[in-house]
Amino acid sequence: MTEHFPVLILLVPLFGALIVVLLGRERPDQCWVTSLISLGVSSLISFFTIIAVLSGKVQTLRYRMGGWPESDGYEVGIELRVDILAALVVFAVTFVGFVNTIYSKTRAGAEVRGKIPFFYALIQLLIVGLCGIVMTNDAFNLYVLIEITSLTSYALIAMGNRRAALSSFNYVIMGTIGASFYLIGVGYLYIKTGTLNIDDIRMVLGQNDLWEHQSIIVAFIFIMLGVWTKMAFFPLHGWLPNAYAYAPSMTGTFMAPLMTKVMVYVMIRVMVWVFGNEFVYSSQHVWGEIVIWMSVLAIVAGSLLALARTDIKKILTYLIVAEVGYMVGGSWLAEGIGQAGAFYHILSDAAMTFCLFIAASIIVLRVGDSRVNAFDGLFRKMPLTMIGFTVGALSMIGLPPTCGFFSKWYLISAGIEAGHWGYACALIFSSLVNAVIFFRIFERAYFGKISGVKEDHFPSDSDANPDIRIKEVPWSMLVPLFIASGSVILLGIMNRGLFEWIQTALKIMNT
Amino acid sequence: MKIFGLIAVLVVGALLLSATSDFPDWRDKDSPANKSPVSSFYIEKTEKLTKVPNMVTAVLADYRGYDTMFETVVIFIAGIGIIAVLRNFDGPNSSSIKRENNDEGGGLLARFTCSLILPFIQIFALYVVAHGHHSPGGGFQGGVMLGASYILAALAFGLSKAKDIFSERRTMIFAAVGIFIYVGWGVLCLLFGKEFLNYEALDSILPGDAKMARSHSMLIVEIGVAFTVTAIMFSMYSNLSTRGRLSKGL
Amino acid sequence: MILLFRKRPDAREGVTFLAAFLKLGMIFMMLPLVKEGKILHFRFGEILPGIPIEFRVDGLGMLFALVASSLWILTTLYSLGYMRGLKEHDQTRFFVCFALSLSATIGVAFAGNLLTLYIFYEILSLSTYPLVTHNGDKEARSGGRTYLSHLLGTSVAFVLPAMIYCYVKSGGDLNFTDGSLLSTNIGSDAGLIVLLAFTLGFAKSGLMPFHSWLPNAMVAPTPVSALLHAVAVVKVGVFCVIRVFTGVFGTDLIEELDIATVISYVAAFTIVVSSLIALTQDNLKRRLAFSTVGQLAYIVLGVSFLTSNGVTGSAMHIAMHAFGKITLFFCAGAIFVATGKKYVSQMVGLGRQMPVTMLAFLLGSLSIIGLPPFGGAWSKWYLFLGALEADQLAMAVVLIISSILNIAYLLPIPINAFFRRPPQEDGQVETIKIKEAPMACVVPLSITAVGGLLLFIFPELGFELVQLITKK
Amino acid sequence: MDPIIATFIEENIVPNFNYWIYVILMMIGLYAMITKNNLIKKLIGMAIFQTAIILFYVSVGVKDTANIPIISHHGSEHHQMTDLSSETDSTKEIHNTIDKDKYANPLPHVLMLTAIVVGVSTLGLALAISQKIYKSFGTLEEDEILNKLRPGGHD
Amino acid sequence: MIWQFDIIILIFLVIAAIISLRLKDLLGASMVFGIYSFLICLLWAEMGAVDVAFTEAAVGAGVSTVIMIATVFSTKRRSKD
Repeated sequence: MTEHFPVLILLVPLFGALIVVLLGRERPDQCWVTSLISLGVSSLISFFTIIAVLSGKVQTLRYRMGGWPESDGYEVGIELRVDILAALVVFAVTFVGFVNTIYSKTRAGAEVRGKIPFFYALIQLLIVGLCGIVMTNDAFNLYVLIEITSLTSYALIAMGNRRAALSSFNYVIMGTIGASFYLIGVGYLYIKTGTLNIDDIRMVLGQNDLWEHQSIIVAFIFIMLGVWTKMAFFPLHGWLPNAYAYAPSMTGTFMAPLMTKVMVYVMIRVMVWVFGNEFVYSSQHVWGEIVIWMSVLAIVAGSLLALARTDIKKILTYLIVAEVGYMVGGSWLAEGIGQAGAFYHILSDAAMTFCLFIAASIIVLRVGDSRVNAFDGLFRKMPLTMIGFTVGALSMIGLPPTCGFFSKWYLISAGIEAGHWGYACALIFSSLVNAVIFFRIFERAYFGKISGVKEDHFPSDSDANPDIRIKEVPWSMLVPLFIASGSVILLGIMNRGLFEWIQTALKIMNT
Repeated sequence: MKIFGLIAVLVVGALLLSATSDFPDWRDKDSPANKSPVSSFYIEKTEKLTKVPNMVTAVLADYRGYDTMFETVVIFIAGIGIIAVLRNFDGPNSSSIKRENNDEGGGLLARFTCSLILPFIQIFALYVVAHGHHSPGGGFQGGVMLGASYILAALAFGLSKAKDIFSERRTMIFAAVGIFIYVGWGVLCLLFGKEFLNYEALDSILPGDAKMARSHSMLIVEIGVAFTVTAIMFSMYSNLSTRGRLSKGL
Repeated sequence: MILLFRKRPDAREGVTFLAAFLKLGMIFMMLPLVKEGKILHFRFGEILPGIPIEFRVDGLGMLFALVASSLWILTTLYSLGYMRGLKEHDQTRFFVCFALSLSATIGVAFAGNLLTLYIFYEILSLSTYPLVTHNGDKEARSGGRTYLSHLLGTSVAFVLPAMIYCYVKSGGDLNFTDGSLLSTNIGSDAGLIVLLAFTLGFAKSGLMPFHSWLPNAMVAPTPVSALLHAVAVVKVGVFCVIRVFTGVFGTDLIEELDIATVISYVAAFTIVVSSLIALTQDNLKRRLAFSTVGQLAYIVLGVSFLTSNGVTGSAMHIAMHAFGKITLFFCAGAIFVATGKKYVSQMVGLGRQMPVTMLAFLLGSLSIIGLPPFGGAWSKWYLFLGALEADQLAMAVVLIISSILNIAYLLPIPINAFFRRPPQEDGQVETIKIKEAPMACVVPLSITAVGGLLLFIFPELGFELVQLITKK
Repeated sequence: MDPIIATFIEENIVPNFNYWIYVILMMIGLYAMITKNNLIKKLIGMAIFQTAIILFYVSVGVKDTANIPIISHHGSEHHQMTDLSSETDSTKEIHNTIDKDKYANPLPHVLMLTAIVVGVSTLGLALAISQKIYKSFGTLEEDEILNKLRPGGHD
Repeated sequence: MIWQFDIIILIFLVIAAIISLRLKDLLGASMVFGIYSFLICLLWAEMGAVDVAFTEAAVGAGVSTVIMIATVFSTKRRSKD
């Protein structure tokens, strides 16, 4: 049974989506239940996949679609490949999807009025696409799945208000450029190697020693450009903030933790699996330094842009841009700890972004104001939500024992090991800026009403005044928030084990 | 902006052109891509292994059937995405399609011609679907033609009449059922103990040996694709041509 | 063991007392073991490769923990009186954060490696933030902002990279050792940078570039500022600096690299300038704050001599200054509670009104100045010795000057209070009567004042503990 | 046409011509996507961009000796390129073993079928989004939309 | 497989693309885009990719043109560039 896990993870939400569409608009509750069940089951399966992969006997699950054997060393069919890294990311994706479905229970009716079945179908297909991206071992199949995720996210974003439609259109343009660049890169690889299976491409590149061919280099550059466009790496980040800020809140909480992180995973996978370290980090290519400096730029710019915003969702989206800078820089630093740290940051960043977005959307929903002064006095008005928010924020700042601290630790130490001080300083700088941002918010939330805020909106706060206008939200929103913040802490506590798994997996790959 | 775009485009083009220099020549039968074991395997083994002369169909529906499944899903996503973006169901005539009397479609001549040619188009579409094993074509092309025939009907007789045949609900059901056929067939292989989409598992329930089973399964899969594509193409048109109101066509 | 107290959520007074006494008792239980010179270890799970959360009780930590926990009890008692007296709001939150910060202090005192130290340091910063901004008005908020921005900013900006640098250089090991954690292969300049990063990064020690949080934190209610400035925060800062000097670098390495002089110059500069500033302050608490800055610089200076006497002096000064300064703050708070006066200029002739307080103030200031028969004398004596031993006469001179300055800015207050009549406003002369602060305020401050005296007479315990580290 | 020129072209131009044209088309499409002001124009550019990539892939799979990738058992009418002498025995051998040079490489075709489908899906969705934009902004010109947005900052 | 055809069609392709992007009339642009798709379909038939040609004829020249024209009709026909 174990060997079928990878495909089952994909199939369950796929069927869920179909069922949801068949259910139709008349039965929204059943749509919710269906998607909840399907995503829950698939996250359960992916959890078992982690166990199976960890439990020694199958280090790497390979699954041949259609059962086509390889013919003289080449895969003719499409192959799924799940090692511990993929298993971890897949579990993160499905789990976030599952928790987020719980969250969307009460909001769906309000935000996407008549379109609940389509919403849930798109959500589940998005999860399918992301899991497929992570697991597939076929370069072109990766493209198809990227397009699936892109189409679902265009639709999901465009379900919002008119600003959302506009930003979704920009996203269509940028996303198509990105995916097509990736496709061009794959084509250049194909024209030189004649195969599409990632391992085989690596093999052929090694055998025929094609490393220094211009077309291979161009292929690498274009794949990188495409992936960066999809992950909103700094100069190409233009589509992200508006798209995530104006989308329906559930969509934001679905995509913000997942999309960019999965794209980072794809980048690391292409760098390590397809081209290999000795090609990527080889000294006669100039790109290493350039990319790291670009990521430094991304970190600084993202932090500063976030600092300049007053809309909480905008702040968070720009922080995502900065975090992408972290991961790109980390994975380009060096083979060992840098890649592993970047990978660990994928998980931790997913957790804390998830936490922050849920908390922010809850607050925006309750207070009805998305600017920062919506937070005034919230520690008294909605303490539970603020606790969750605080955990996420502390992790964003990078204070122990949250996972943000440890990922920063690994990344900075990687930067110091590689002797790349600019990167380390950029990390420090951005965490300082995060501290400023979030403590500004805490101050408002802590001291409540200050000058310049409408009186009616915020009753004068002190514990002498018991009547609190803004109540806590229902459990279906709080539980996901606490799961998210708990996972932030949990990732922080068990970072050592995770890190060792990641490192061993990367070592296996590089040898 | 324009200047910036121009510069970016030029840089990209220069990169690509610089790479074309060490490509193998066009039409070179010994280029790595063409003499690689993969493609030669497709060319030489396909008929032996699947009894399907049209390699494209075989590769599409069998070797890379997993891709094609997701390709169908992409179409599906586009369909429901368009509905999700365009329709607003909380309008006055939310779920039911308003019938308009002035919705006459094309003129008399157009309607006459269409009533003549529509059956042939549809029959040919079905032929394309079914005969994809031996001639160009397959589920996708046939499905598009079938959908196009409905679009033609909508153009000629007015959208509302076409909607009577093919209401939105029915469109969605068709699309979902198409993917159900495809994925379900793969899952059937799973249940028979082989890998997903490994049609050889089904030789016990299909006539002929394992190879014929592959061939038959491809046909079934293509039919599934055709379902989805037909439905989605039509709903795409009917939504886009009416800004999601589904009231009056072009 | 200490973690046990952080778990305690309820912090009403009874529990606070209970916790305080338990903690003190526990530390006393550990005392004899430590006095025999052995080092206790408690390790918890590793959180980073090679780095556990580890507690390590040695002499220095012991001394610090003793001072902190014993003073905590008094502060609690005092704050009871204070809070009651002023009917502050949010007392629960106040005591919770109070207990938290103290536990964090003990955690720092017993931290076994840099990471643990860092974690508890951050916890301390965060948990004292609500205390500083307790009043919640605009002033308090700005004070809190500077407080947090200085402490968090410096610790993240300097300590974290320096720590990671050590982690990378020392091959994944951050445990405090009696020798040196870093090997000498790091160049002198790199070592200097790292050392500076540590010394400035622990901004709680209030060295000159990053001292300004301290006066600004004066907006806090007085028990808090007593806690901050006498016991917890600032002492944690200097304690961390001593740890880094002795535990991470090791005096030998610093001597080899010859990078201590910079630190000592910074410290000396801080001493003089802060004393001069203190002269100009009229708000009593701000004046005390600046004197604190100066006193802390003593400690750093003593360490930077790298001589056993210097270190002894510093370690002793932690205790001595703690007692002295907390007395002064208690007095300031008591005056505020009783009469609502904040400014030095208002305190003329206050001695008749609250003699006990003023007497305590006198004792405290004498102890700070370092005249025998007060505890301060010992520490200053040893510092002085250290300076001579390191034949840095300039530093010795600085010490003397600063002591004179101390006299200049501390003594006038009690003298005026006692020997000058208050300005006569429409014949209220007869209305001057004994009007002390509530008992709960007066008792602790008298105890601490006497404690300053006792520390002069029985300093052996402190010495023994300090010997444990300096004799190596 | 003059045979010398013909051979010259055949040797120097033809081997790369497809790739050049594909790059040119791609640049046209990309330029339109980036700089055009009208959303529909952007989409047309997008379609051209995608077809350019498809052109590249299909050009990869072409062989000068080959024909459509459908195996023929009476293969005579398919091989216009091969001269009659070789054709007879080629048809002979086709029955037992299939000469892979006689058939174009099917893999790129399959990939491009998928790519076309993806392209049309993206196009449809993008058109839907642009219709929604038109519904709420009343125009499809980017600058006008931005002007409309500027006065009322956030909605 | 005759390269002369190939070259000629390719040149026409570029011309069609440029025209369809230059036209101010969106309806005309869509028409020219249909022509473009048809040319490219010819090109693929010529390259031996019959299935791709078939699909392109059905999708590119058929459906995408139709939905594009539908959109043009339901929105604005003139464009500034």
